[in-house]
Amino acid sequence: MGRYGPDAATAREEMLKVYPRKTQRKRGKQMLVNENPATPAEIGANSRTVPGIITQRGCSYAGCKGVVIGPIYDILHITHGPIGCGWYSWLSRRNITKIRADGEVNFLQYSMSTDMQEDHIVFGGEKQLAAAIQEAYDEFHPKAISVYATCPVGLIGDDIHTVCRQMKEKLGINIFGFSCEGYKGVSQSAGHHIANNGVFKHMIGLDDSPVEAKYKINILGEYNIGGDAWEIDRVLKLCGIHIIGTLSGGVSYDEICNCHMADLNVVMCHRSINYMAEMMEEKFGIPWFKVNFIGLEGTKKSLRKIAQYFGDKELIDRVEEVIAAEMAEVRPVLDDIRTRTTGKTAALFVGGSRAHHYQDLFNDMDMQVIAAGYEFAHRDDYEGRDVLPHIKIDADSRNIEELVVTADETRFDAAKPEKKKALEESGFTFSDYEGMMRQMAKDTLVIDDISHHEMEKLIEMYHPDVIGSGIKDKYVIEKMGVPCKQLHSYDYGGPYAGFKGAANFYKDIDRMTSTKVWKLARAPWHEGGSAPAAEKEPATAGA
Amino acid sequence: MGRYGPDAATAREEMLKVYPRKTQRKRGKQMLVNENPATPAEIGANSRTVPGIITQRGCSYAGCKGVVIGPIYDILHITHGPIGCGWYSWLSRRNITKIRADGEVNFLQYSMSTDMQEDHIVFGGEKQLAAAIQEAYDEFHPKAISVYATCPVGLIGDDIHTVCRQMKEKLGINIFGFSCEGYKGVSQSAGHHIANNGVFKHMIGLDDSPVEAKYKINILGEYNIGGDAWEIDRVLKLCGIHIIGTLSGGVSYDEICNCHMADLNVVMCHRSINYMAEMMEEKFGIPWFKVNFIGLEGTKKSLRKIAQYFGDKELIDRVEEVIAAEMAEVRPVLDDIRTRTTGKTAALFVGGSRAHHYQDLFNDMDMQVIAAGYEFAHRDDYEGRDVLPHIKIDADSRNIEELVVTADETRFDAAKPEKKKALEESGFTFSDYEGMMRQMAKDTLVIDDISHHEMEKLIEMYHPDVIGSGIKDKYVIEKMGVPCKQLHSYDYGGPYAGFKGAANFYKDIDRMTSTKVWKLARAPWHEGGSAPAAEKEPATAGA
Amino acid sequence: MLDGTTSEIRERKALRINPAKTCQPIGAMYAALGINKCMPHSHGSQGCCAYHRSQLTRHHKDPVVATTSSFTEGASVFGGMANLKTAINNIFTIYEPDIIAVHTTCLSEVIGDDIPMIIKKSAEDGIIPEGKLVIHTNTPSFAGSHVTGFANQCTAFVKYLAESAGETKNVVNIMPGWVEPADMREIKRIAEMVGVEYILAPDTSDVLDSPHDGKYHMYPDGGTTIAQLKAMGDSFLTIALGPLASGPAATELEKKCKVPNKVLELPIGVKATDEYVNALRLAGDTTVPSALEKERGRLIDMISDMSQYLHNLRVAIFGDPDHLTSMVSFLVEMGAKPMIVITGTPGKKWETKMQEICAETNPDTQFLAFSDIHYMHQWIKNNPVDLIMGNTFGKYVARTENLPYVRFGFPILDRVGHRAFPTVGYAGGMRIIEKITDAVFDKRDREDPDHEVELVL
Amino acid sequence: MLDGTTSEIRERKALRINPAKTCQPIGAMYAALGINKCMPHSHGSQGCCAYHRSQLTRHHKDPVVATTSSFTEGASVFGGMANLKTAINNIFTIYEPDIIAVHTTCLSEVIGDDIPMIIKKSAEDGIIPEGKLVIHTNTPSFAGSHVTGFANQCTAFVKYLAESAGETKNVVNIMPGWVEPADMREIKRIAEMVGVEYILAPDTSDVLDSPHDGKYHMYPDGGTTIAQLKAMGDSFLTIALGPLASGPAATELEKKCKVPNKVLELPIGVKATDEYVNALRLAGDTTVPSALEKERGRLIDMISDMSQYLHNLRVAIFGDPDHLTSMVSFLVEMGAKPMIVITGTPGKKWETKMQEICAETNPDTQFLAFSDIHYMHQWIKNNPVDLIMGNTFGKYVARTENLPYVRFGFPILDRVGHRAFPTVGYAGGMRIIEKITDAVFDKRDREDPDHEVELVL
Repeated sequence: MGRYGPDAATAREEMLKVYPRKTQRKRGKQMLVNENPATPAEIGANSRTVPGIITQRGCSYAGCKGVVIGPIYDILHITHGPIGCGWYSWLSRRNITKIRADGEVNFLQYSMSTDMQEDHIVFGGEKQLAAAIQEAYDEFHPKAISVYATCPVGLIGDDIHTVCRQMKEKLGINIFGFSCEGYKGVSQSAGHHIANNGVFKHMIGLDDSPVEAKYKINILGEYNIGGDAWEIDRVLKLCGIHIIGTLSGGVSYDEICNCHMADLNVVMCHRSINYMAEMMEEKFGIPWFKVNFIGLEGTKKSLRKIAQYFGDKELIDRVEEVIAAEMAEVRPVLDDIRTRTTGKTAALFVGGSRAHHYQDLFNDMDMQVIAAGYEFAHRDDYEGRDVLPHIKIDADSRNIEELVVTADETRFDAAKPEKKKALEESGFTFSDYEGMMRQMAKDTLVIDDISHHEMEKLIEMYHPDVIGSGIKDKYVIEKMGVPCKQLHSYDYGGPYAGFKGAANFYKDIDRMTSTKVWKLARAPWHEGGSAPAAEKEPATAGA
Repeated sequence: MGRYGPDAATAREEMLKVYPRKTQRKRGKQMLVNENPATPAEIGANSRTVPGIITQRGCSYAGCKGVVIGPIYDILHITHGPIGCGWYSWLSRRNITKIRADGEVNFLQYSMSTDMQEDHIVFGGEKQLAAAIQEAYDEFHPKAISVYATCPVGLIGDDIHTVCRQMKEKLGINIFGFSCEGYKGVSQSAGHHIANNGVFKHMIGLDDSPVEAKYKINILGEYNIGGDAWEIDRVLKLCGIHIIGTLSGGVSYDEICNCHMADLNVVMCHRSINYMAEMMEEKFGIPWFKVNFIGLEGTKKSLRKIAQYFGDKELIDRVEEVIAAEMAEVRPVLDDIRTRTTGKTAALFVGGSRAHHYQDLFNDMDMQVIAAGYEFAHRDDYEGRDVLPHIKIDADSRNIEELVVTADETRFDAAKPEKKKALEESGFTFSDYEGMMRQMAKDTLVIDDISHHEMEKLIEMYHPDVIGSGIKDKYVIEKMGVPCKQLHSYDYGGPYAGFKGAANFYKDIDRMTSTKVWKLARAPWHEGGSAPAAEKEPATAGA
Repeated sequence: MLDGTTSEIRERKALRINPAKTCQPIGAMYAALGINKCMPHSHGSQGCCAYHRSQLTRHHKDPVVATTSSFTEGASVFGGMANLKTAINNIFTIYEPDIIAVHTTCLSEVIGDDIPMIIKKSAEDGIIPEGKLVIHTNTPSFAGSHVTGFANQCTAFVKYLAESAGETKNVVNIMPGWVEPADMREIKRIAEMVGVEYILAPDTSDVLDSPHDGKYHMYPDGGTTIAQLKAMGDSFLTIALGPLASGPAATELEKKCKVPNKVLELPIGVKATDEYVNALRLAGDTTVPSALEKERGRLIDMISDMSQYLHNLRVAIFGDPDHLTSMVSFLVEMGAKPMIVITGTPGKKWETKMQEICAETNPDTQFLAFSDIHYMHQWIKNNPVDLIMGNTFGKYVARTENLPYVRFGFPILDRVGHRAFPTVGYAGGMRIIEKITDAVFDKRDREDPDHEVELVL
Repeated sequence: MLDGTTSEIRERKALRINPAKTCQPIGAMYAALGINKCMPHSHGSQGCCAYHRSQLTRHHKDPVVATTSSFTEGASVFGGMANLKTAINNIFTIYEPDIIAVHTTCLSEVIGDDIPMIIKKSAEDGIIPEGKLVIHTNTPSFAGSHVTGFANQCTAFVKYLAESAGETKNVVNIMPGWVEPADMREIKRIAEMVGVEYILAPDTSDVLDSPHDGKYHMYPDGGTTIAQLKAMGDSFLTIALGPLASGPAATELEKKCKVPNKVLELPIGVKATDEYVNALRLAGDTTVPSALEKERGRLIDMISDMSQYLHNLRVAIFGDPDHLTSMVSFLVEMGAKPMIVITGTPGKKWETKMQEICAETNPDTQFLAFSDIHYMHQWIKNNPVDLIMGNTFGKYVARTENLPYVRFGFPILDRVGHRAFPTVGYAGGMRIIEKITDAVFDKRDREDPDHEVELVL
């Protein structure tokens, strides 16, 4: 027995037990006991979900339109396909945003689609798509239109890119498409990659207008769920650091087109956007490093690292002042809440970086993360980027385009790699990510793409005080009397990033782990002994 | 059989049949067949309701506080008594009002009371009242406070008038009381009289500021239910006639104090306010006549009479222009609706003047009023003011103070009676009211203080297309499938006065008499024949 | 709106401003309407009866018949005997009820009319027909509140009618307290589900929410029958819901007919409903059926699903003591924060009980009996809340302060749902959660900046 | 909010903006969840299944389990047989349902997977355990809408399972259409009140509004059993509620097992509920009990009491065809004015039927199938309305135009009441009246000038 339940290896066996042999073998590779955190074992991440397994995973379209491009509020987004995909991705991911100026339109409030009918499937949908683009232009006059292919589009062979190019020429606005059919790859992750490619090809570098600011950065992989990006922006502004573009939360099309003017890219969600960081470095020379604004320690460390990157004493001092001021506010909140949360347990199964970052917040609260895993991450997100050279590209990943990027002849800034090199020599790290497993405690469970069955077993065995997961699991978990914090939508709370966000998170977890609502579940007539007639009717209890 | 049901005499007998002998005799006097409208028979109005009869009537407090004084929005009203009376008169009469200036308080939104407890009953409530006045003053600093006695106050002998006088001296604002205990008189009517006396003694004539207007009148007996007073004001304004005070709908304390500066009083609700018209004429010389702004004919006639009173050609012409313009708007509405309402029937049992005035609106719509009666009127309201000298004062009326009013030495305007005399000589009538019965058709039913039983019988026998009544009858009537228009509250509609009000009324009655909702009452399985199983279960139909 | 109300709170000892109660007789009238073929009779000036009927009608949007002694000044001086006797004669002759339930008013109380004597005299004089009944209760308007009047009328039913025939029957008396007709129906439905034979008294369901069938029934097919009222003396248990409204009648029945009783809080919210269900279960020596357990489970599920929105939701609430006790307990169960709780009805004991309910989670909650809405309003101006709950009159405060409002209690004059749907029971709990979340989210959907409007909750 | 929406209406032939429908498979999933111990299976890319589960979960706030064939590019090229077979094996082994209900997606439809063949192959290969079942339906996303998918799944139950054992039983099949679990419960309650023995299929009550009892039940104690589905072939009548959602299954059952059917509109509002009740009564050769008649009478009473406020209330409404048919009829019954009625589901016949419903009172009403919310919004900008009704997405229009909003239909993601309380039946009618009047009066209480705020309605 472990401290909070059975030891991890036993628990793993118990979870795997029910599976058919092949499934057992497959799932076995995706479920590890974190025996040696310093040297993580190899995990079978980014592999196909076994058919018939109840998974949290979505599709490539969801990753591309839903996660990466969808949040850009002033692009008019058209889903090319039957109605469902456009419908489901309508406002359902909580990318909050504010328009930049009166008169602008926030297209995230709209769902636009070609609503393909049977005859389009039979005769092709290109004309329908061209007409839809025209109608969208006539109706809204957007500055850019983005088109997303759904499953049948690829199969029937519609060439969305040609249609986009033709309409772009005709209408004189930026129009581009994404071949993010749902069957591409093994999860949303394929869609992220496709999206990164498209953003890089069709937006990055379009606007060379100079940005007047001393310290200019981009935040990559921050989607402004619950206003996280705004909290990060608030803190950075206090420090005197200017964000050009947040890719892609609460961001505008123009900001993305201009964001190659930054001095530095910092990466929040490594999984969804490391491609972009790499490509921008190759093309423009902008160095990147991983940051984490989730949790107090991560936030402090990230701020300091950015300051060190710029190296100005003034900035370094300012960052320390900001940290001190913010900590003075959040510390009493944490100190109070920690008296109730210390020793409680959590498990996290979600996304491609949150299952890692949120462990910091639980650590702040002195809670133990007993198990964690991603929904759609790759090995490097578990084991760290040093594993990258060793990852074998399988069939499902191979068909996602890898852009070949070279240095921009006129705009590559050679000073940046030089500065990077100098800093690296002084021990500063770039292009780094240590992965989740290194941070997790020894002998905790690491489970990639957790299945419904495994989740049920986990709760039965460990009954954690809280689980971070998504909407499809939430009520399963809560029926079992365990509160579930949705880490995709934050349960419509947040922000959880930065300092104020951390305080929000502590409060939410405190509420959830202190709630008495579960105690109401049992009626008094089922309480042992005191209600004599209760014994007659055990059958109704679980009815 | 009459045209719309049994002949009136038979119906009257049928209604009376069930009563015990004494009750039959009493009610018999209050129920007449209008055999000779030109010379109305004597009706037993303003007599006690027989105990045990379900009546519409309320009490003296309701007539005084609820009807006449209560609507003055900037007087702070305190009910002296147990909590109920203050509670029930809180916003329940629909006296709508607008404050005159920012910063003023509309006290009608408040219910204030001494909330008498047992020890006040035992030891007297005067100290409580004085303290309440002080607290009200401290809390709100009103310009005037009015106190209303409830039943126990009179019995235990609290001298509210002395308390008011003392507090008036102490606080330096106008404070006065009304001995309107609920048991005074036989209905609300006693309260109207008491209120008239109080308004006359404590407000009228307090402010001699000149009013800059060519034609200055007061509207007496108009309570602005549903905005009636505002519609009347709108029309008069168009004509160039200025209203100083509307007693007492939507009126301010200051306006009442100043309203003796008028050239003329016109009276809407004769019953509730004829005392005031008489007393103002005696004291200030202001002549009065009866008007009626309910119904197109009444409104036109009233406007013309006012113009004729002033006698200026310009005004007379302006009135005709206004009438023409307003009629052009309302006539098409009426013409359309009359195609559906012609020949339909109505009955009206309500108030002290509405049962009369609203007949005009039904006449406009070509509907037949088959029966009508007041809730609390006197003989003159039925038979006309010519009957006044013949009314015997009974014990219940005798105990209501009759103020002895003499001409004001300095402010009596002798020119007015002279003008009145001259006009009278040219056939113009003043101080007139012909009463309800003269206007009603021959052989219709006239029922004073109609009882629940009589109403039920009436509906059974005549099933009118609509009944005008009050909240206590409304759902009784409607359960029988007859729509009921509340003529106290207008069912929260209105205005119904003037031209636009008439159109509102037509539309409401059209809706009510055309509704298909009653047809839903019978389930299809009770429809004759078509539903074979229905016959098995007649018992459930009326369940 | 309410522009005279400032945040400066002055102590008031004499002036009631915007009361949170009315007087006793209306409660007696409401209770009497819950008896089959009963005519409530107001012994006093006819204005009382008119006011009570008007308010009950506006609340229920259904016919409310009651008679009055129509006092004039003469009766006030010489006593109301003649009026009452005339009334009794008229009522039985014209309206033919089986029973007349006379209640007093402040007027007849101050005069000191001896109603039992008048009833006796009426019987002797033969104006009470064979087999018909006249009963009475004292409901002085200057003591207690409308709830007291309800309790007094209920007690009078017991005093006059309950009998022990000697043989205890396998029947439970249920006294519902002053709740809506829809609540009474729900209280019966639950008792039927648990499988207990019961007498509910009074019972205004089907009387004050009578169906529209194209006819008028002065005495609708509803209400506790006189036979049932009599039989209550032979029941083996009384479950009295609402200590203030039902407690006295239960005590009287125990005194008179030795029927033991359980006085419970009104079954609003999880625990209070549990107690009612459990009491029924124990009484019937039966089991709680699965269908009812599932209703319960759906309520728990809804509370748990909504708990993030209910958590620490600051509520100002006013109403009647029994209602408040259970509703405040329910608010605590769901994680909300009752900030101020006001009743107009006097009651020191109630204040103490409320302190206990909130002691653990909300020790700072303000509880005041014999207070008023004006005080609550001023308090809110000094202490922010997220939601107000109370009867229709509270909507003016909500409007003034631009706060979400949930109607609850008596009277509700400006909405229709309270007629149709119960607040008691597990279903009632779900209704309350719906009402609260709707009110809070309607405001958010309207007022939040664009970027805070949520598609999902 | 929706700042790009102008009043200028341009004809659109290719671009759907803010749809009033979604695609077929979610309907099949919802229907399959109404079968006891059934695992819905989405044969396609796993994103479909994720989206459907997410939306159903957000609507019901309850666990929604379903499996997927998790297509990758390989399966899209080579066909989904291997995936489906693996899935079937895994599902029966791990999750142990009694039946798997496979529905297709646009992906597997375009590929042209032959599901019956794959099922047959699976059976032959022994991966379908003894006594367990796999059935299928085709739900191409590019035809019809989510309602079509529901209807197709229901039809598949009949095709695969209904049997005539030869002896007709005194049982009525009731097909509820796509309504809420609470509606299904109400449809059953009414059938029980009328005293008819019935099989309801599908039945999501107790499945998607499962009680919280501290445990997780993958297959809650609810849903139509396979035995019941089989027995439907021996019933003497099918009452199919909702022509679009239930009609095809009823027709199939008639074809297959000679069970005659009555296809009725969804029992929303007075007349549609009457028709349902009457059909039950005639079927059962029984009488409508007094308790149900009283419910009906209370609804009529409420309509009559509120008719002045409902009269000519101008309503814009969007949703699903069956829902709209009954709701619009109900609006007409209550005297309101449906101004524009929009569904995303294609259906010319439906448009014609709607014209007939409104012909007498509202001949100018706009009816459009295969339209969208954006069109409705633009239309409203040109034609004032007093109220909007529709699913959660309509709230953005209501906010933009500052109009009262009543949530109705699917999905409702941002409120909780639809989980607990039915819209069907007489009680449902009262709920709708309450919702409408609350919405209208909440706005008035908030926005009217002081002097127009009413204490009473």
